Amino acid sequence: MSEDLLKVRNLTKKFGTITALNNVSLEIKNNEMFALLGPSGCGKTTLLRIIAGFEYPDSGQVLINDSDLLSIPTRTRPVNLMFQSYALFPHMDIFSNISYGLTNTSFTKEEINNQTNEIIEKIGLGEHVKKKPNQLSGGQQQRVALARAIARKPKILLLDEPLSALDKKIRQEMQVELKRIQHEFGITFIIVTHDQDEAISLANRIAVFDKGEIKQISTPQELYENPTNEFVANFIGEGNILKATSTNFGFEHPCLGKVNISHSMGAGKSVTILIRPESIILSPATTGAGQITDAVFAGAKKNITIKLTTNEIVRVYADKSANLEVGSHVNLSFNPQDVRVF
Amino acid sequence: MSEDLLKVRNLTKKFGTITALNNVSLEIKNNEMFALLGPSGCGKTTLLRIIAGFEYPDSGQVLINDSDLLSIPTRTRPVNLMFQSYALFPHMDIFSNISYGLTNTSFTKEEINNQTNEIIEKIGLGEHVKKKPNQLSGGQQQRVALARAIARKPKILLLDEPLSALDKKIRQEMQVELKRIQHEFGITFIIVTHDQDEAISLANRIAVFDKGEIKQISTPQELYENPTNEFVANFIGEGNILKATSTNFGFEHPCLGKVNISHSMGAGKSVTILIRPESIILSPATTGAGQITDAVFAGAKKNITIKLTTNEIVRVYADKSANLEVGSHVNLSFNPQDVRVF
Amino acid sequence: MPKKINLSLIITLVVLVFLYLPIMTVVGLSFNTSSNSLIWKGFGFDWYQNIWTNEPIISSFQRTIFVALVTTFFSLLIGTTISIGLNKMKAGGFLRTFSTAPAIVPDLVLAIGLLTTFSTISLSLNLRTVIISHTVFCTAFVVAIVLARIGLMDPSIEEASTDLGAGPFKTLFKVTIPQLMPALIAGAVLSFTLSMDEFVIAFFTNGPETPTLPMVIYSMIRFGVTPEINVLGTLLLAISFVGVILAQRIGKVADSI
Amino acid sequence: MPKKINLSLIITLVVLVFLYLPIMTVVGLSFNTSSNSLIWKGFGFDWYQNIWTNEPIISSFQRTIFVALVTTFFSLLIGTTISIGLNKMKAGGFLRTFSTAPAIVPDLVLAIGLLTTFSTISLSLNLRTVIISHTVFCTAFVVAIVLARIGLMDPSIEEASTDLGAGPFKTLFKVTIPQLMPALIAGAVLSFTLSMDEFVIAFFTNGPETPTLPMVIYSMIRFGVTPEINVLGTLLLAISFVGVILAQRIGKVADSI
Repeated sequence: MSEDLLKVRNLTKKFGTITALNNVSLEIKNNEMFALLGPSGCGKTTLLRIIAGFEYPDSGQVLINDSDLLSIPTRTRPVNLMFQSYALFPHMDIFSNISYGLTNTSFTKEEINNQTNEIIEKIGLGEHVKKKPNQLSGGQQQRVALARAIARKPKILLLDEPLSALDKKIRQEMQVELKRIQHEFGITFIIVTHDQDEAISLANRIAVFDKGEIKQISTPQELYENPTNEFVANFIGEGNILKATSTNFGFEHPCLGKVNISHSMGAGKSVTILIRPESIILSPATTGAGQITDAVFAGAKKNITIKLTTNEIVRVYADKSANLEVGSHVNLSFNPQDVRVF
Repeated sequence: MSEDLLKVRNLTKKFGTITALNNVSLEIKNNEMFALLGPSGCGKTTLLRIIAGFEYPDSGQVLINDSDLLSIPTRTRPVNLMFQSYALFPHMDIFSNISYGLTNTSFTKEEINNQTNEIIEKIGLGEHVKKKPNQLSGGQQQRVALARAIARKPKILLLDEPLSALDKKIRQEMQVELKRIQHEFGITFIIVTHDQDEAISLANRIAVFDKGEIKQISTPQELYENPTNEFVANFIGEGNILKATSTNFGFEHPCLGKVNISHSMGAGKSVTILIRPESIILSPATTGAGQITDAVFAGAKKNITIKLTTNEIVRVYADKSANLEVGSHVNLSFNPQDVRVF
Repeated sequence: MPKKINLSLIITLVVLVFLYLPIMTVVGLSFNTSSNSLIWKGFGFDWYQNIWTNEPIISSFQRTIFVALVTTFFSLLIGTTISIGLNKMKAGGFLRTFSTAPAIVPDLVLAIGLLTTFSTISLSLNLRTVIISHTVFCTAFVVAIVLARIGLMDPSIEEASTDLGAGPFKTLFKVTIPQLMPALIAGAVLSFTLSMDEFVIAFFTNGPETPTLPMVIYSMIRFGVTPEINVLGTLLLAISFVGVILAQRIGKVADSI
Repeated sequence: MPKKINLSLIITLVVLVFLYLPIMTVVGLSFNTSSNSLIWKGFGFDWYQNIWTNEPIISSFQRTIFVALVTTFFSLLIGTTISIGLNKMKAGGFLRTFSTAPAIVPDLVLAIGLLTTFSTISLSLNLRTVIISHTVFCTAFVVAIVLARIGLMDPSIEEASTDLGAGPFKTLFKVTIPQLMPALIAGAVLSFTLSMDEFVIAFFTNGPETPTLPMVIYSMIRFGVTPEINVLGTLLLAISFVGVILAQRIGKVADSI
């Protein structure tokens, strides 16, 4: 038995002429917090629904502990789903919602009650057991959805956009809470989200999807620092994407000059470069590489927008005390190590 | 004539038993970008609608260039509104939408056409004049709404949540664009928003509203650095709000010790202190003031969540290379100058 | 800025009076104590009391209630089954339109069709044929109401039930039907009142020995509008309004649970 | 995971056939060349041709179209006015319910009320009284449709018109009415078909010299279902369906403009 809990192999799924998943493969380890991240329509939700059992792929395999998951009926898969809308049963009270999954097992009534009460205790819903879902706040409803989904002790909990409906303060609270519960119950979490902040703040590893394909699988930090393609560079964090020409030792850009980096893509090709806003240092100049078009106070820093002479827009995070006024000309410098070229 | 374009004096408006505005006064200068910021239901929209002429106050005055604005009928006020929903006329093409306001004047057809074309040119909508609103993207629709609202050359343009419906990339573009247009047309902008980022990135000055009252009027930087009350401290930027006891020279907190600051509120009182996440320095300790409960990668920095021994939650921005693991104990230090006490 | 006189309010009120005049006339005259319904003599419940001693009216009333109850039962059962079935089909747009279309078929055409069908299969006309006819008629309305409600239902709720291990029957009875309760109540009340008030179809598909209340009223009116007719009209009206208001209230309560 | 046999689809189809049987019978038999409508002789348009030479039918058909057109005009005018008026009133919940309520009043009750009202004010019964009656009946439907559409309209759009200097009439004709166009078309089509098909109210409020088509069909059916009746039923059905489909299409096109 390998250390991978779930293996997805060459999964393809089409809806009519639309290819939702195109030959997707990935492995998820036991006890991981794994995120499927991508814009809407990228296929991440289709993969989630295939794992949950609501869709069936056209080809490919899904293995759980090296045995076939797809042949297990939806009802009995060792997988549960926390829906984006929570999908609580509005006519049942909180206790009945949470115990619902257990009533579909061979447990006795007493066992069901004990297990339900234990989960209610652990998730901190004790005072709400007799209420109906619409009497609870959004954050509380999410706790109920979470409790209901883990009540059957699944091997994998699927979470569909778990933080998207919550406001900022409760988001931060739930983020810590989800990690605590994952740790306490020892369940592998697969999170589907379109929001990079949600993925980065929750997951150990992230698979970035685009148009039914995986663009990169890695840790949040690695995706930010070493994206392997322009899509990931653009999607994760804020980045300046510029058009340049490759040289034998790096690249050349009209406003940034010749830059030597550790590897070359061969001379004379058109390349894309990525520089993060915090990697750029600005210096005033009488006629510089660009002109400041906007400078916005942002707490500990200033967000500077620069229009290069190539008409490209560059965003830079500067120190809040920096004397950078709208309209002034600046030159840009950076450490070549902080640049990525595709 | 004073330098203030608009003066609001002791404005009060009630809807049934709800007080939407309670004795509100403020002055807005010529050519300012002024934001009315506050949570929903704080009265900011009521003030906007009173200035536009869709509501009438119970008491108080609104003066424009020192003459009474409230006695001017809605139709002829030198004020126009850019609606949150854009409120474009769906059955008219873009040209007719933009020229609509001018057809309600004594201009000739030729003058109307010339002025409309000039605005279409300046706002960059040339290629869309024959299209219907629903054939345009969200960003383009907003440009049409903006063009339509400034076509009558109002003295004040009211903008209701101007960036809220746009996605992140177009937001940044429109933010620069709004500033350019305000500058080019020389119109005073009053922006209503519930989003502090929107207010901070657009406005020169911000009035922070809560429950029908103004809590503070100042520049974004001043609101962030020197909030005068807990509401503003909490609403603007991310901040740690802790409960402490005042001493003769400052305050005392169970986890932070005695801190001396420049002014005292008298000994033994219960006070609220504010420390921004970037002002705190963490140092590892065997048994510290708190324990790290979450550490999230966030590009150039790490967002650390700490649970103090008082059970208070503190958020800290640490360097991304800092060796701060979840579960480890830390002590907190900071420069007393960076603390605000209420 | 003084308030304008609200012209649109006045126009609206005048027009509403015009719309309600005929209905108010029926209700008002039902309390006339005169035996000539067009001459006002005084306010009283005389004719309401007289109605209870009129055997043909009372027995036709009982028949009408019986037909309405049985019709409601079958319409609800059939209509709900179709709605749930249609909802399961993804490409059901065409069938959806067709299952609610009988609601817009002219009564007269439906009546002719039913009469011809019954003649063809030699079914004798009596309350049984009225019940079949009313069920055809009311089912389309039940489908329209229940389908609209199913459309508002979060489809994840049924999926959640399956995800949590419930089989299709448990999901249907424990999750889907409780969700549809407001629509089922509204559909039942509508079927009941439609059947109660229905005249044209009943007239075509009923035998002469078992007239329903609208048929009795119709035969009475050939001799002019009598006070009994105003009383019966008011009663039918009251039942319809009470039904509709009840359906809305129960719907709201069921929604808020 | 093999696909299950779709039981719900089969049930739904069977029930739909049951619902449509009477309608299909009318349409099918209208193409029967036999003079006994219950015995199938062959497919043909014989009876459709015969209808055109039947003077009483043709003139009643013309009367019906005339009544429907005039009714549509007045219902739309009055219904739209009420709807816009009600929308302007903030606390119009009670009046709103009342302006659409006549749509749920039983036809028979409305018919009795109208007849009594006309008798009271000594208005002689002819096409004029039918038009008044149908207008009362159809206005409630127009209000229901137009009010629903106004509810979906962004109220900021009218405010934007005022903000940009337009007066109330310019706002009404340049902004509000174009917005309501899909509802106005739907209301017009519904009024027209309701008036066309309506039998009970016309029967009570019309004079004997000017019968409408449903009245002629009704008087013919006393002698049994004849082939002409099937033809007329099919035509009424066709007009209703074409109207409803037309309204939906135009509504969608108007929406997408």
